Amino acid sequence: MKYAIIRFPGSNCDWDLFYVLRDVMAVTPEFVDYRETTLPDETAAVLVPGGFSYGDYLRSGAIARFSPIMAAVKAFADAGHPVIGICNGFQILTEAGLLPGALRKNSSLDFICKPQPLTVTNATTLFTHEFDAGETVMFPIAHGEGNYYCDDATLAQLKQNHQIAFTYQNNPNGSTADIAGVTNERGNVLGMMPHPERASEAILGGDDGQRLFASLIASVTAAAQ
Amino acid sequence: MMTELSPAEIKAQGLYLQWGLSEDEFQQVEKILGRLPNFTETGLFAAMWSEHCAYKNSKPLLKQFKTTSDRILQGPGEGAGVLDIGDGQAVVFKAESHNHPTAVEPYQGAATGVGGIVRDIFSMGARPVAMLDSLHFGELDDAATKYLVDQTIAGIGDYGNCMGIPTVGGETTFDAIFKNNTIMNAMCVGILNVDDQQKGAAAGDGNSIYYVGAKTGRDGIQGAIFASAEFSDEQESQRSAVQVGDPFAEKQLMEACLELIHDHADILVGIQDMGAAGLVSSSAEMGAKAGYGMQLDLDLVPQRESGMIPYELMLSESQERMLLCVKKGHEQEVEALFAKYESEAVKIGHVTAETQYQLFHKGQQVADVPVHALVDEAPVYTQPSRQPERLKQVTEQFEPEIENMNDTFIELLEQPTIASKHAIYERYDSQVQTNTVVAPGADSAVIRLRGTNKGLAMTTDANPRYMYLDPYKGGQIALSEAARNIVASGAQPLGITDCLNFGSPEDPEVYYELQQATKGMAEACDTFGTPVISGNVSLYNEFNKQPIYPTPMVGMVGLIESMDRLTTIDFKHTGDLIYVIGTTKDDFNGSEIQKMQNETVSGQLFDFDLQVEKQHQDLVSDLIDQHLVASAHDLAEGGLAVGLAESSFAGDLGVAVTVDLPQSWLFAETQSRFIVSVTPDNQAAFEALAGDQAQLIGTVDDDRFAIHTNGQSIDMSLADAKHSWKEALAWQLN
Amino acid sequence: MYRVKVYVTYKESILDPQGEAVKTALHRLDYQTVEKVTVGKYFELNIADRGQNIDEEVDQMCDQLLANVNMESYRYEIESTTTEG
Amino acid sequence: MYRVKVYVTYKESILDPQGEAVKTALHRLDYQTVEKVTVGKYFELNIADRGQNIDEEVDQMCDQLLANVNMESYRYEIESTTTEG
Ligand SMILES: Nc1ncnc2c1ncn2[C@@H]1O[C@H](COP(=O)(O)OP(=O)(O)O)[C@@H](O)[C@H]1O
Ligand SMILES: [Mg+2]
Repeated sequence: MKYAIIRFPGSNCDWDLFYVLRDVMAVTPEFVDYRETTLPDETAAVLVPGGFSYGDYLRSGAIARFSPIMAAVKAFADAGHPVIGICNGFQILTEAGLLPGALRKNSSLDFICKPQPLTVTNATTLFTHEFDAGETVMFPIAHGEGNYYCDDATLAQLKQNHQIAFTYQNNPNGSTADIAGVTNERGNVLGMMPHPERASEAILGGDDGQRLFASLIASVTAAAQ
Repeated sequence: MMTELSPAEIKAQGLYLQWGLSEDEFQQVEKILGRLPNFTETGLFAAMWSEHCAYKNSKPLLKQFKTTSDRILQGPGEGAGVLDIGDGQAVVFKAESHNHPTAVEPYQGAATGVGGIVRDIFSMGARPVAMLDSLHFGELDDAATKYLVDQTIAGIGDYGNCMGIPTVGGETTFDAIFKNNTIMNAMCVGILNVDDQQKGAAAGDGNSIYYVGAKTGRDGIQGAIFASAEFSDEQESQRSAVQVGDPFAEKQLMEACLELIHDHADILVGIQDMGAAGLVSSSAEMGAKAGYGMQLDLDLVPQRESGMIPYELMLSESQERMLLCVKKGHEQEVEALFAKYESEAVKIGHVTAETQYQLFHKGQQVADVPVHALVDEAPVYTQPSRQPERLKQVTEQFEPEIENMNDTFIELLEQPTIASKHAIYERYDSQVQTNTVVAPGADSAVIRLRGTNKGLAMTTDANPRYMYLDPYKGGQIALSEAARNIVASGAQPLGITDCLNFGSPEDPEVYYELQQATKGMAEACDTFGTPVISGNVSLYNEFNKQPIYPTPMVGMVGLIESMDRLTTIDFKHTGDLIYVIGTTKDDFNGSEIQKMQNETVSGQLFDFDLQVEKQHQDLVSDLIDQHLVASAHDLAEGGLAVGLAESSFAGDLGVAVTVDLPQSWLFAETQSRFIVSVTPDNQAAFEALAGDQAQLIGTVDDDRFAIHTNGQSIDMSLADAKHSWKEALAWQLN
Repeated sequence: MYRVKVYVTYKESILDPQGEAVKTALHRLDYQTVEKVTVGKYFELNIADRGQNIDEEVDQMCDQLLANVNMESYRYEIESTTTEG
Repeated sequence: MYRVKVYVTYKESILDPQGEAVKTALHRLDYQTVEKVTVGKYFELNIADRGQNIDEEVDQMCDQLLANVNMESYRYEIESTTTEG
């Protein structure tokens, strides 16, 4: 089983994810170039890393979503397989329509990098079942455009379908309903602004992030059996 | 559009003077060539012989610096210096100033400063792993300065964040003297596999010269010359076009260059970034270093604007460009590789055996000069020097006026130079690459070396106020403070880079400051065994003839041999014993409290003894070796009270301390001091090792912050003190 | 050739933090008369005339790329110049 | 009241990385007809009519805040509406 990490021009958390998957979680990550049109055989999950694809020059994620590989990612998601987008990955997935809503500039208009206490709002998803519902976890954020927006009708739906996976305890960026991470309706696509891969080793200040990857790995392992 | 004067017109009208070449220098060029230089050639010499490129005023001073150690793989002279750190790896670092561009256009000036230093690092074959920035601004009392600070921070952040290089540290101070002369120094640290190390050299008759990266526009023409001139009110308007940074293009360029270096070493002869004086300095330096000449066809240079003349093409400082020398016959390999990264690679010329530097444009030869004349034959000056009057006066020590200790303490914590800088560093991605073990907010930042049990500690330090009162001792102190920060984190100092930010060297008093500062720094380098492996000189930091305080910035990197030596500043447990290492005296001249109460610093700087400094650092290092300290923090601005507070705030624990000192001495800035905390279990072993160099002053407490003296006490809730310190800067920036 | 100007702004209902920040800054500079500020993006495009349906083409570009219709609205002006594209 | 529209773009010789990025993206989406893209800022302001010299006022705002005259140029349109400010 392989964990496909999609690399766009300007991705810069690609290696961070790679190292966590390989060295901490002991699974097999593989980089996939944005120009590819297919995912590697035996892809069990797709991870879209953080960074500044195409410099985020228009809107974050707006240009990357047209990359050749995105059709394969969409098909993979449509087939019910797990896809996670972190930070710029989240922005790309919303721009691509794989997740509801959009990400605006932070309400302070500044880039913000600091650890954030989050509440695990839904601990039953493919990505979060190793957490306890309502639990507090610490993940760092590092973004300038992480201010989640969706309209009222969408928000009502998100709530009703339990699509809100994580919320901020001290909303740092103005996100609607304190949303830090959401899933699609089916629950197999997760996007989140905070960085679990930066919170997966004690030496870096915390390892809450490991359980997100552990959840994902357990989910795909179970699905394979 | 520029019109090209004829050689005779240039001479008659003295155009070279406007471009910064003196009468004598112009005559020297004439002698070298045996004829009058043409328009393009005059421009080449003006740029290459500017202070910024040729160090013509600072070379004799830089000679004082130690540049050897058994770790040195590359000293000054290349894009950046290189030090061996074992296991086949080396650390590469350099700092660069972008003061003038930042003063003019803070966002782009700061951003392109970051971009430039990053290119220096990857041009050596290293992957950049950390950035630091040293910033000195005017007082935060007007909207213009607040805007400048905001935009500078935004520029640094946006560039580094996009590149995926964590900004892990730096320093920020505020003083009226910097109002019209912002100091923006950026330092980049990279890691290199020793086998990948590169040189900026273009050797081998017929080998290809490649231009890679962004297109050339008219931006920053005369940037190097401009950096070597002073600012004044009248000049406000005559400023060359601002350079805009494109961090995305640079990220692609970096990945392409690193892949070339890593996977195609056999075909790459040399690589250098196009920094100050753009194409001319990179190409001429690469040729001269290798002892070869070159021919360049300027029509082939990728151009963003139409109608550019050779002078403009050669002197443009457009960003995100590099120059490569590639073995003949491997052109396609290089072009294919850059195409993969959507970055341009164009062959613009070739290396020649004769050491002439020859440029062609529209079928005409537009320059033909000996390459060594451009690069190695700039005149070197030792300027007249005179001790400034202020340094001769014998004055008394300043004595702070204190009515209420709690109030004075809070006021000090709220000084922007002392207050928490989180409002600044939280705008930088400090964690990308997932190696940041100690993030901004401590003494040194620490990153781990993945795959080993080692780490690198790094810091930047400058103290313009001490420098102003005594450039010689100030120079020693700047280095000592950097080393103190490194040692407190559990590392051994490896070496330094520096930026010498000064006024005009043609002012004898400024030249004196330069001499004294570099002498002090050089002596301290010897004491700490830290060679200077790279650096940068930024002179002419003046506004209306008022020079800035002398501001040499020291960027130091240290090696943590084993991560179990890692030591942090935060108090760990209630009940731990607090010791201060070193003695405290009534040292107030140049201090933060003098500045706070008098709005400026004055008097003679306090005493400083390098040997004592070294002893105390060695002691702390030994204590860390023996695992006898739970935390360590050096004392700097604001003295003992502020140092204790910083360790308290970091650990969210208070203190109960009693010192047998006059109350005001809590704010004295006597050097060579540390505060350490020690668990009671280790008390006997600690005291046996430390002897009388350390005094027990109290214990770590829960939520009270109390320091008792011979006079009044500081006594308040930890939360109140922390709140003042934490929010003061954010509040003043708004 | 066509010269096209595209204006992209947040939809009415969406708080525009940039606009608020600019308004505050203008007030601080003592332009007290300023009552509301919206900040948007402004694109100028030169598009060759190849006989395409230019309105449709620009509309599609906006929908697909220049604006995020979840939160932004756009409008454009097309001007045909004499120079042939 | 006045409704003011301000357009800020980079000066001719200044690099516009955003414009380049958008152009490349449009080409990739097969809008090969696009020859040049500039990305700028667009402001809409509501300004109360207090009998001030509105042209001068807007000009100053642009100079001081809305544009960075070191590298940007601006233009604006002022429209006077009936509603009293
Ligand atoms: N401009 C800046 N960029 C990044 N970090 C900064 C900056 N200014 C200050 N810091 C961080 O804030 C902390 C305190 O800085 P400083 O007071 O200069 O420390 P010290 O006195 O120990 O050298 C350090 O961790 C430093 O790295
Ligand atoms: Mg310190």
